[in-house]
Amino acid sequence: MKQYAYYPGCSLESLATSYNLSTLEVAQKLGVDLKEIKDWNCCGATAYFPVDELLAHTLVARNLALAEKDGLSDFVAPCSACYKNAYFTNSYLKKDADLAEHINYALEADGLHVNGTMKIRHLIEVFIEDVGLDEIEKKITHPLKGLRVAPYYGCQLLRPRKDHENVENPQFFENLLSALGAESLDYPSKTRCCGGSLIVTNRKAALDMVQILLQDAVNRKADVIATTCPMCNVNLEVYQNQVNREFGTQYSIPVMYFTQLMGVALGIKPGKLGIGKELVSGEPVLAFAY
Amino acid sequence: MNTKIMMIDDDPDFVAGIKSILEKADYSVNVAYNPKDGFQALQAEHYDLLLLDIMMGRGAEGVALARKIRKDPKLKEMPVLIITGIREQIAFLFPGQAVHPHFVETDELVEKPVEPKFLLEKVSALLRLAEEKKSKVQE
Amino acid sequence: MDTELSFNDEIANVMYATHGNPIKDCLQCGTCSGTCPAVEFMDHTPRVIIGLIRAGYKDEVLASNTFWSCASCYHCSVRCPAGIDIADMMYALKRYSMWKGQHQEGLIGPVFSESFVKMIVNSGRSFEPLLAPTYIFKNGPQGLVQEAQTATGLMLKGRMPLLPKKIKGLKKFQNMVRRIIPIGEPS
Amino acid sequence: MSEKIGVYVCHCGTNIAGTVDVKGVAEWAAEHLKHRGVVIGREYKFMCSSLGQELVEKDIKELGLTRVIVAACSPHLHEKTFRTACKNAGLNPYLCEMVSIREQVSWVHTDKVAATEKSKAAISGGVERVIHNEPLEPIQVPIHADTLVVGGGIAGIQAALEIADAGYHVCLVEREPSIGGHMAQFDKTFPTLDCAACILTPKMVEIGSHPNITLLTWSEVEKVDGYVGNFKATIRKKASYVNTDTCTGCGICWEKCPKKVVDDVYEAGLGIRKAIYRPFAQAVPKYPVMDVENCTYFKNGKCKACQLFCPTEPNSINFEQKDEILEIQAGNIILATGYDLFDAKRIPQYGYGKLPNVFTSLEFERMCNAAGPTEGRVVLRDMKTAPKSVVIVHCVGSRDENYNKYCSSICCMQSLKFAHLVMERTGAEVYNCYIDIRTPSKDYEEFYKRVLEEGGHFIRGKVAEVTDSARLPEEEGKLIVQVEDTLIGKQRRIPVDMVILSAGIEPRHDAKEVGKLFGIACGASGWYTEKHPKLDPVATMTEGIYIAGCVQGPKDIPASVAQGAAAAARVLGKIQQGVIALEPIKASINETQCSGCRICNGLCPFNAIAFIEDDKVSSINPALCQGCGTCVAACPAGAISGTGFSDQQIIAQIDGLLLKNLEEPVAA
Repeated sequence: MKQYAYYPGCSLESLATSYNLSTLEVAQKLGVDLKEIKDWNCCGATAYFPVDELLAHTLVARNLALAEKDGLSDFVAPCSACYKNAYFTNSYLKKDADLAEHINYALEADGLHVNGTMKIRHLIEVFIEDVGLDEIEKKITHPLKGLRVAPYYGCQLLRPRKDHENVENPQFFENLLSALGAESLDYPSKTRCCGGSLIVTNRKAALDMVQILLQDAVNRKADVIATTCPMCNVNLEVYQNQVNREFGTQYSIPVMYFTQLMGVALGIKPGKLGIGKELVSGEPVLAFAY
Repeated sequence: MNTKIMMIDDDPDFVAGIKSILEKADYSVNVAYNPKDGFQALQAEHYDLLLLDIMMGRGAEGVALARKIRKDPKLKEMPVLIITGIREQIAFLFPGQAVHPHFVETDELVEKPVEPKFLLEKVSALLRLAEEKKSKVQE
Repeated sequence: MDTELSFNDEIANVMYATHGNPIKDCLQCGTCSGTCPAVEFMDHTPRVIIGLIRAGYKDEVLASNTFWSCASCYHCSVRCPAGIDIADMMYALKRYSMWKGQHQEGLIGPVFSESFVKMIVNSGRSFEPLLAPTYIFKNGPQGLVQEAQTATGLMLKGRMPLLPKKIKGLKKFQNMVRRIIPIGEPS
Repeated sequence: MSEKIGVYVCHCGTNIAGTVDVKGVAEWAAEHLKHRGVVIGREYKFMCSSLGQELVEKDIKELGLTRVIVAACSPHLHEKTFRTACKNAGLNPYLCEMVSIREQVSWVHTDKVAATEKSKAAISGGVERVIHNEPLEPIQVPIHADTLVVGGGIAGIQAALEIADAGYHVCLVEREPSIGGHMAQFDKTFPTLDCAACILTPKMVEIGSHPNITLLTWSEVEKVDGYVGNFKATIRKKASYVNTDTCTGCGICWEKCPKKVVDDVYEAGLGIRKAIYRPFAQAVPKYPVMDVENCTYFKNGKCKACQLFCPTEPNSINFEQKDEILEIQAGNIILATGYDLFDAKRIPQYGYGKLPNVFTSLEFERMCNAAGPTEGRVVLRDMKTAPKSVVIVHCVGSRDENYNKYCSSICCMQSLKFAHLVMERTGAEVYNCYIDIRTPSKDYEEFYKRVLEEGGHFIRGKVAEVTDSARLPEEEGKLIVQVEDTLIGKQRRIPVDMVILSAGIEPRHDAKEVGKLFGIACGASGWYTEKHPKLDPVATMTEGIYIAGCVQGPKDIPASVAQGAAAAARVLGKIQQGVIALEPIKASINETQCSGCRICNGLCPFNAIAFIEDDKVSSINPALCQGCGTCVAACPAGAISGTGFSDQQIIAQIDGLLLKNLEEPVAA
């Protein structure tokens, strides 16, 4: 069984605990060995760069160095922002020898060294590419028949990479949902930003962006929005009532991590997947599986 | 004597001020506004002294550049004077604490703003020191 | 090398390491603005910001909320027909404005960035419950009520730990930070 | 030293003299290279002028010069000028060499002193080289009077007709079942709005019936051998399964054919054809071809409806027909293989292929065509509803680092034409979303004005995306075009019924391979490289191969026609000469040194080297060799040498450049 260096990221310890729970459950079920990186630090999300990009890269590099120390080859992040940061720091380390040298000088103070040799993966990539849809399909016990899912990719899972499989119209999430037996909707705003990084600094803008995503999902008669990132999930779910207050709307649409949907389809008990921790109940989704 | 000073600093207003002070004192001053151009200039020509800013480009790049200079066999003897506004810029990270020269292996570190007289004293002191060091090596 | 430095060059210098100066290639086509999900909340569109930079309107740019409204979604960057990484430019502008200590009154962005980074340097982790007060502080009682309701809801669901986490090797971690940002007592 | 060398240094106005001390250089050469045979060093304002040339001629006659060095621009421009001057004065032209002190010195340096020194070194190198030059005689080859034209679009048609009308035979090869190219798909042409078919079909008919033209449609060139004046092309005439000797083109076969196929080529996917088909009514030739991949008989072994109903005697349908391989001789070749349309699906945010009412420009052209799938009605994908509002998106795939960097040059005018046609036929509101409107040709700006006067809306901004995600009631059921109107600084969401993507044009997908077949190269954007972008736009670096129309770069119909005619004029000029003098700069193999390793055979870009089995050595055909030197450098045995570029010459030139020749030689 291949072992992966698992970097949960700060959100998965608080607001997104259910993402962490469901990730670990599903990984175990699918034979993916996620080994949490010891004593990892925050990767900085989007807030470091305005201060000091060198520091931002250094903080990310520390996590990479910790993972490298474990002798593992794949660095897995469930959070799109963490994933994007790791992906770019890792590639800059390879491209920019001066940067790598300076960061290693800093890491030395922590007894670490980074080479930039890790392969940076998003959790969803590991499930789709390494486990494979056929394998997942084989293990499904509770197909999500008739469940209309809006697959929400968000931004940093896809961008700013340009080499990624079709940045503007990716299909892998849809394919995964189909494998779970769900009906994946043509969700027009699937790669549109949810405003996650603005929720603290520009609440009005963020709520506006969330409202558009919710409305699109409602227009497509979605039963649930599926996400691949804790930021997106929190934004779409926790702030739904604030959106309703702001826009006079009555949205009440469940938002779930793709791992939670996978877990349900794989027959894992909802409680183990953190279902029940939502502010907008995910209960209706379960009806499709059971 | 035509002493050549290189200045690497991204703030054009600050550069203009310092440059005119130094030029009035008969130094010849060249400027680069980012570390990359600065390092290239240092390699292309000999300079007697470097005035270096810390916060440039992506962040505290002056630190990285100072370290790079100290490792370069051709440049390592060149006196480096850091002039930085880092405390103003990001000191909130460690409030009340000093910019510590321990972290930047240079000859001298002064914080912006700099008094013209103080600057000229520092510059000539560093140049003198470098001269003495050189003659010692030759002996 | 020694000539007057334009504002355009200054910004190019802040972002030189990654991309050189692609701002000069801008066609002013507006793809970035048309793509931007937060554009309604910006006082200048991203395209206009690039135009202002090129025309040397430093004060207008620094007084703008545009780059503080950028959500870093990189949609403009991947679509720009001139190959400009606009989102990255927005980061550079944030940096520039932070370092100059010059930005529009009342913005939360700069304060948030400060407290966020400070928190990480002090603990190694970010802690969402601590982030909220920054917002409340800036938005007054109404924000407090909304936030409190949400926070209580989350707390009841076990999604709001009361104590912030700290990494174990914090001391060494901070020494690492000091090698990048040379402030504070040496170890 | 027995040679008498004259050195002439050109000012080229201030082009050279602005950076190089021309007088100083000329004097230096006369003084410091005297011992190498330089007897005179002159400077002159414009060496290429008649007076400049006369200077050289006079010195050859009066001073008895045996070698000439002209230090001026690049030999690419004026080598011929000065070699002719030498010839006029009785000196073998190959004893004259040019030294480039403009392109390689004055234009690329700013330091006057250093540039002057570099000029001296360059001239010194030239002098050492020219000492070793040998008198050469050009090779004369006869020119075959036939011409091969590849591609039957408007450029190829024009070229073929010009040559055929002048009385020479042309073989026109076309890949598709009919000639006509993209122009045959259009309804109206800008800016005059005349009917494309009305002006094109007479030319097509002429091609079909011209006594001097052999038309090979449904055919492709597979191989080209030979050289200017004497090409031999191998052409595959694909089986059409129709005997054209007996077929009358009556059309009963495709009427009876039960298999319907979506026509992706001619109808841009909007219309249906049969498995046996003629692409359009005015097709030339009139005979149908069989689409084997879709034919029921070829797939299942049953049907043969076409054969059953064919009224001719004997029956014209022949299921046993095979591809034919033809070989034709030609003195010159014109490539006019056209362009591909940019695939709008590559920009997913514009929704083509996903949102039904997003159309490509070619689809819209077909829709406008009276003979097209909607008989000229502008309608939505349901094929009945007329749109009330339309956005035309400019620069789709053009002027974009992510796709093609260049301007496709036709899309602005094409979009204006669309705007006019939409308004004329539906009365709909039309919005043009553009980055810049470019109308730089006769009567084009006037057409832009006309569309403005007709009420067309213009929004300066590149469209960010097209969605069907409605936010407001008036957006329900519409396509929403998101764009910044940059002139008024407003974000706009324009709800419309129809979006037309003005897709750019691209080099043919196989342009590179085809270019290789003919020995010509593609530039960075994939278009074929012309010999000179301004002064020789239809010739290529390979003698005898010409290009016309969009193969050379994006252009509209008038420009394509002009190029077709220009290429024909160049070919006719060559034919009229009867013989052609080939440059004697050639490589040759010393058979005694050749080990027969054959490394050189595959490397030669002109297929000039063959292996002689009997002797077990390689041999170079001097008529094919272009003197590029690739084989000379590659030969591990050093058995190949190039006239004009011998090792001895090059080593001497390097010594000269390094100024090793300045010392007086020790007297023997």
